Amino acid sequence: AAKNDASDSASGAGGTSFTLVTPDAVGQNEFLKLAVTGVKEAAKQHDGTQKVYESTDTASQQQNVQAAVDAKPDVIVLVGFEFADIVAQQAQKNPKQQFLIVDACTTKTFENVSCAVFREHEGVYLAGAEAGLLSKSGKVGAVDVLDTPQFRRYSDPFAAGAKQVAAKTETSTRFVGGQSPFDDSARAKEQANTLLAKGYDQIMAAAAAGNYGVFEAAKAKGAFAYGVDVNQCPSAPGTVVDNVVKRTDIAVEKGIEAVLGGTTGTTVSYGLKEGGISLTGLEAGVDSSKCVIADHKDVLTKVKALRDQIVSGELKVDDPAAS
Amino acid sequence: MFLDSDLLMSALRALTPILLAALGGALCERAGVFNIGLEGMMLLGCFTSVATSWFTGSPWLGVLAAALAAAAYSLILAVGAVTLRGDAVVLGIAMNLLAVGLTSFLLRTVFGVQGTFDDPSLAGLPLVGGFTPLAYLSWIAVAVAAVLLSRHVWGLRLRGVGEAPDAAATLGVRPAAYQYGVILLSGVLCGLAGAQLALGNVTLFTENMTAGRGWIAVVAVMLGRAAPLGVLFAALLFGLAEAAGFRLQGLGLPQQATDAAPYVVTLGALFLTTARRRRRPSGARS
Amino acid sequence: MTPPRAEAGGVAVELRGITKRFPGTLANDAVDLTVRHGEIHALMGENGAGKSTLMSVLYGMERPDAGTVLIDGREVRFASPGDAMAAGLGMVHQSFKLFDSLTVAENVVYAAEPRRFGLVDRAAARSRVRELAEEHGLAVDPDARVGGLPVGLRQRVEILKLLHRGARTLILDEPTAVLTPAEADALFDVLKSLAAQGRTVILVTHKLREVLAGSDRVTVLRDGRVVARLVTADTTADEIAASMTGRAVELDRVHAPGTPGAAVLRVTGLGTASVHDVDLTVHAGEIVGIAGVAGNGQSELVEALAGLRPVTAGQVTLAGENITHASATERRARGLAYVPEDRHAVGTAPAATVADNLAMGHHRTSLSSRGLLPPAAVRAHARRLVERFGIRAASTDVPASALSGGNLQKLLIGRELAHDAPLLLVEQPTRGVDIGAIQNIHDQLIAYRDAGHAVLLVSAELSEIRGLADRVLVMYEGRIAASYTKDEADERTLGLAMAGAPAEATH
Amino acid sequence: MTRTRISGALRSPLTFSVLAGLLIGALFLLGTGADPFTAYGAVLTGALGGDGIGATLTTSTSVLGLALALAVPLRAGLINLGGDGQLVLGGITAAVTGLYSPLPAPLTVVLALLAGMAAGAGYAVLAALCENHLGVPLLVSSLLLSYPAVSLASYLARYPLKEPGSSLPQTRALPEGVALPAFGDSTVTLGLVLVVLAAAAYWFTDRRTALGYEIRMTGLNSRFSAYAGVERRGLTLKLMSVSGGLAGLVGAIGVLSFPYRFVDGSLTGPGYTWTGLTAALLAGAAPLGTVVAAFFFAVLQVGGLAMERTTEVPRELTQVLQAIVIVFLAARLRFPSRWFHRRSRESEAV
Ligand SMILES: Nc1ncnc2c1ncn2[C@@H]1O[C@H](COP(=O)(O)OP(=O)(O)OP(=O)(O)O)[C@@H](O)[C@H]1O
Ligand SMILES: Nc1ncnc2c1ncn2[C@@H]1O[C@H](COP(=O)(O)OP(=O)(O)OP(=O)(O)O)[C@@H](O)[C@H]1O
Ligand SMILES: [Mg+2]
Ligand SMILES: [Mg+2]
Repeated sequence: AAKNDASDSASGAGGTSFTLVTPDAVGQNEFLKLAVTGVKEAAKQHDGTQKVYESTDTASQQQNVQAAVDAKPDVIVLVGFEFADIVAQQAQKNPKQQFLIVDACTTKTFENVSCAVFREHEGVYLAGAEAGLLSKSGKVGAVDVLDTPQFRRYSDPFAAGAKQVAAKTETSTRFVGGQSPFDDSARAKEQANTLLAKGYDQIMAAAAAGNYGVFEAAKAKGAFAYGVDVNQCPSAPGTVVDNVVKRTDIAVEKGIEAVLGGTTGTTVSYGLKEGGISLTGLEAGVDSSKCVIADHKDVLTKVKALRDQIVSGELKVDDPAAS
Repeated sequence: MFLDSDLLMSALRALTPILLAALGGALCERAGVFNIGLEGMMLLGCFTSVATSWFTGSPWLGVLAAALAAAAYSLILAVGAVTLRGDAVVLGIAMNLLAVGLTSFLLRTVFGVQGTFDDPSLAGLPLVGGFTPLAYLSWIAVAVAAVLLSRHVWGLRLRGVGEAPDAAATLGVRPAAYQYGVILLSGVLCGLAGAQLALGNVTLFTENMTAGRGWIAVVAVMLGRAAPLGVLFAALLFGLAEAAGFRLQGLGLPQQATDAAPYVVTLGALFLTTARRRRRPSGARS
Repeated sequence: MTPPRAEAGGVAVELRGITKRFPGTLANDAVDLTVRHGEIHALMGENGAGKSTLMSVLYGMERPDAGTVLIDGREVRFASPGDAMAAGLGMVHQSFKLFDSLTVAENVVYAAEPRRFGLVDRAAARSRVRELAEEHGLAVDPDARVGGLPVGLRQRVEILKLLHRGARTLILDEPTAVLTPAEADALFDVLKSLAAQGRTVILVTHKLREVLAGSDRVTVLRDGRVVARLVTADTTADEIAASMTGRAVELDRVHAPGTPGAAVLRVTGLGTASVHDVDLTVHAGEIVGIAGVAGNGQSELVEALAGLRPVTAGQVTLAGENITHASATERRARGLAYVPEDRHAVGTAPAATVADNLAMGHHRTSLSSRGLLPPAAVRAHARRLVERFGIRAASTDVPASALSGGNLQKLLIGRELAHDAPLLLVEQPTRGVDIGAIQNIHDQLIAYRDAGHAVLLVSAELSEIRGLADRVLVMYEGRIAASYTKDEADERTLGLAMAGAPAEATH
Repeated sequence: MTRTRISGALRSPLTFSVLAGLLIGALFLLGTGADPFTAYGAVLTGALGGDGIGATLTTSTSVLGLALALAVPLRAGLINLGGDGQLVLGGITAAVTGLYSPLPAPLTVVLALLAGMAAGAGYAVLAALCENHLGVPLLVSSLLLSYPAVSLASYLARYPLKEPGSSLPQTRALPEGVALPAFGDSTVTLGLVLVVLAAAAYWFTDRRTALGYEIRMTGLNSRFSAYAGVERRGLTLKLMSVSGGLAGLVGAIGVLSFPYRFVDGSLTGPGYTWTGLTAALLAGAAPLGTVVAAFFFAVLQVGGLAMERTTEVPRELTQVLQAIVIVFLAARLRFPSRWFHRRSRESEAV
């Protein structure tokens, strides 16, 4: 549904306005929920109004962006790599309209398109290191939605991180696939089960709605899982070790701020260093997070050291989506 | 290492919801009603079971509610196709469409969330020997349905109704009553299938979580020639192919290939089973 | 519940003032009918006279708009056939109401099953069938699938069904339409023995011969009204026919023989499913009749000739050209027209309009040019044929399902004759059609022959074969068992040959 | 005759169903505290207003294209459930052609359209062959074949044809100029004209040609048309190739329109195949009815999204509305059914 913030729109009649277009229904998608939080926060800070247009498929993405352009807000925020082509087209047609893309960028640079991208692989690498340290069987795996470069960012660095701390670790990745890969938690659970059956005891879950299925599978076998985007530990306390947190809200807020401040056409990359990517375990409040990692301070110490190496540039994590 | 007990367990888990739905479809088929609304009824069962289990704390009430809700939903097909003589295929497709919209709508209004409803305190079905009681029920249902159809008075009359409703009517059997009966029964079975999926296979509700399983059930009905045992084997074949596909992914086969595997295997099985019929001279005018 | 068995001669069934209206038709108009215990009562009338409707009312399938039904003197109101059965009525419908995939025993006991613990007691069902079959001379294998049985046996199953339910009054709607004379005679033997046991039989039929030979009394309907009540022993075929049609009818007309010309169809050594080594020739200006008990390969032979069934052996030539493996379309293009046996399932599309039904087969030839089929041409063609063949239809735009059986048959035959094809294959042209329509159809076929066309006629109706055919072939077990000239082909000879025992020498 | 049928169809069951659907939808809206008039107004202005008509026509291109694709065999009683596979193969083939054709851009566009149609047609024919020669019912063979095709296209887009560096499973963009011309600034392309031409051709064939007559008669009674010499297997092949060709055309149009590449899942995501099939089923595959139903569904889809943007009402409502209209229509609409031999026989043997 369109989320008009009535109180804000009343006060900010002549104020700034922002429109957020999502590639999928927001629903329980933590990543998109954070983007909504970000744009709302920005509206509050700039005494403006905001709208959220939710899409479900390429056709509705195009229609929503068109509708946003027609409404001429100050900034149109788009989250997701799905929008790269559409924004390139619209930015050219509407040079006065400011766009902010989060999580992707157009191939060509435009004066009116700003980008914010994440280096998820850095966080996933750290989660992999935790897994490598915690694994009893020496086998860590991942369940991704689909075999795409974007999702491989959640599996390949996981394996690399584990191998970094325990060189002999065996790694493996499964993809949910099927007719409805983003929603099919039963399938995600079966995929996790095939890993668990082989003795894998640490599983990175990047299966969208299927994550819950992965957690269930891990819980039933007494194994451990890793969540994404936000703290997913409360959905399976004792099973979820840690989460690769992606601060979309920060990227949206800061991006809008920059555009309004006149800095446009730039690309900002968020990683461990910028605080755009992190682990729940590395943040304040870890003790009340219900995450397993809270009980493994020794592991966290080693992971923090790794993080510092990455932040300082001493250690470089390969990005599967960059090849 | 490939054909181990885990593979079988995995196949049997994938099998249960499909089998329950397909049994319902098979009974309808035997009564001359082509039911392709299995997917929608199953999805409604998923939602109802989760909602009921959440609010009552009892997965069993969830199962019961799912069966009742899906049966009530199946009345659309019964009234539309049997009483009003509408087209069953169109109605079935509409029911599938309606269920997706309706459950998403209810998810928003009842739980105030979109996409997925999941909570650690949502009570799922217990496991007995690795399977939910519904899984055992589905196997019993196959046996019961087989006996009912082949030996029971009800089954004989049902088969007659499916083959020649006017002939049954002249003998005082009301085809509509039997057709209503099996459609409602298929609703109950699909409701159970949905409960199994949402409270057994996993413990949560996701929009469109049936993800095509109802269609596979329709295919299983055809492949199994609407006979309970045939349907069992068809669903098992599909479950095995899917579970094996998961394994093959582990061996490095691309995900797209393993996605396609169960359908290709099913099609192959159809070729083989129809090959026998093809060789028989055609029954000419009938 | 069971009413006391009334003494013979008492009234078993009485209908008083039955009126039944369908939209646009008064199917039954204050019909009175009295049927006594132990009699065989014939109900006659032309197509659409209201016979089936009256029986539907009696059997609880239709509610009358007015009138009452009395069984054994008591007024009854049947809401369904189930009620009628409970009152001791049983009906064999014109199109059999059987379950092809079930066995004979299952069909017989359906909805009145012997049970053990809720399960069907198959052994009891089987022995019940044997018992009944024995008692009434209706031998049939209880374990056979009904779908594989010839019509004669299927009819036995229908009768067994009624007897199993203890029916005391049996209604049969055109039971002999698909039977050979021998089978029909056997049926009448059964009916007579049933009547002798005190059961009552109501027989709906068009066939005068049977009525005269087998019934006790006759009621004749015309346009929904009773026009005659006759005692069989005191009446004649001419009298019945006249009251049915409302005019004098010339029965058993003898047609002048044809004058055969060149061979049009030549078949040598033909084989196809259940047909073996058939040789036959049909000449221009000649009607060749094929007689045989249903299920002896006649249908398969004709289908193979029409191109609807692959030929596995032998050769077929049409006007000198080899068409053994030609498609149905090619055959039609070379001059073949075909009237199939089943007018509802094969010969027409009942849901399509009369005009569309009449266009079939002409749509690629006379009605279209370069693939275009102008709707105006289709309609004009339909109007021409409706006129020429006297098809009674409200308009050419009504669905064919709205036509009566006789008119649908006229539509079918008219459409095929209009091809003016050198060869016409025609199966059961007058099945279920009334006397008036029969004469019309027979005249059309003779005229077609006399115009120099070749006709291959398959019919279960021996009088039809004998009346029309210039030569008669008899098929038995997929082979041509005998061949006769018009003069040699008397009923007895043909009957023997059809039973597999050709009497005199053949050629 | 045509005219009376259209007006008849428009008058009774359709109007009734739409009104009933709107009424039930209004109850839903009231239940969630929304004003039905505002919501329905938003659907209409969103779909048919100046801002929305472009999107509606673009959506109509796909919905109508697939509705026609599925109506053509349906007219003869054949159900093609493999629209997704044929659509996607058409799209990926057009993408390959567009990427690798050495011809000048305009010719490449034509070639890509033809190649897309050929791919869709070829794949649909495969399903027809399964029915004709292997005895697998078309309904099942087309459905089952669809999945591997989607997987294959997905594989091609992700590996051999993938755009380097992209996070999306998509092929490289087609070369400059390899695109269907659009009308002005809008997203409506020449594809709409192609699809409308196809609809006109279908109408003409159905009403005015011997082939169309044969197709209709086969749909009403296949044994009747077979008896009169219509060769069923040949007809199945012909109709399925046209059907698959049209689905492939829609796929090719999709790829040759913005964003000028094959994006995995984007052709099947919006569910055009189901919408199209439903439109065709509702209209009994009659040409004009199919066009009207397809446009109606496109309006609902686009308008529903607009309604969600401008009001608080969730878009699922239009989905529910659509389904309710179909349920009502289906319950009152008889359709020549051939997919179950037993059923058709029983209804023919009146
Ligand atoms: N269900 C119906 N709806 C409308 N008209 C009907 C219906 N059934 C029969 N009729 C009409 O009622 C009249 C009487 O039909 P009926 O079936 O009783 O004739 P019949 O004597 O059995 O004819 P036939 O010898 O062809 O079997 C006919 O004009 C027929 O068209
Ligand atoms: N719904 C109907 N509307 C109009 N006429 C009908 C209807 N149902 C049946 N009839 C007509 O009633 C008459 C009697 O029907 P019946 O079942 O006896 O078939 P019939 O004419 O004997 O044909 P056949 O011998 O080929 O079965 C037929 O002329 C049939 O066309
Ligand atoms: Mg009759
Ligand atoms: Mg009759």
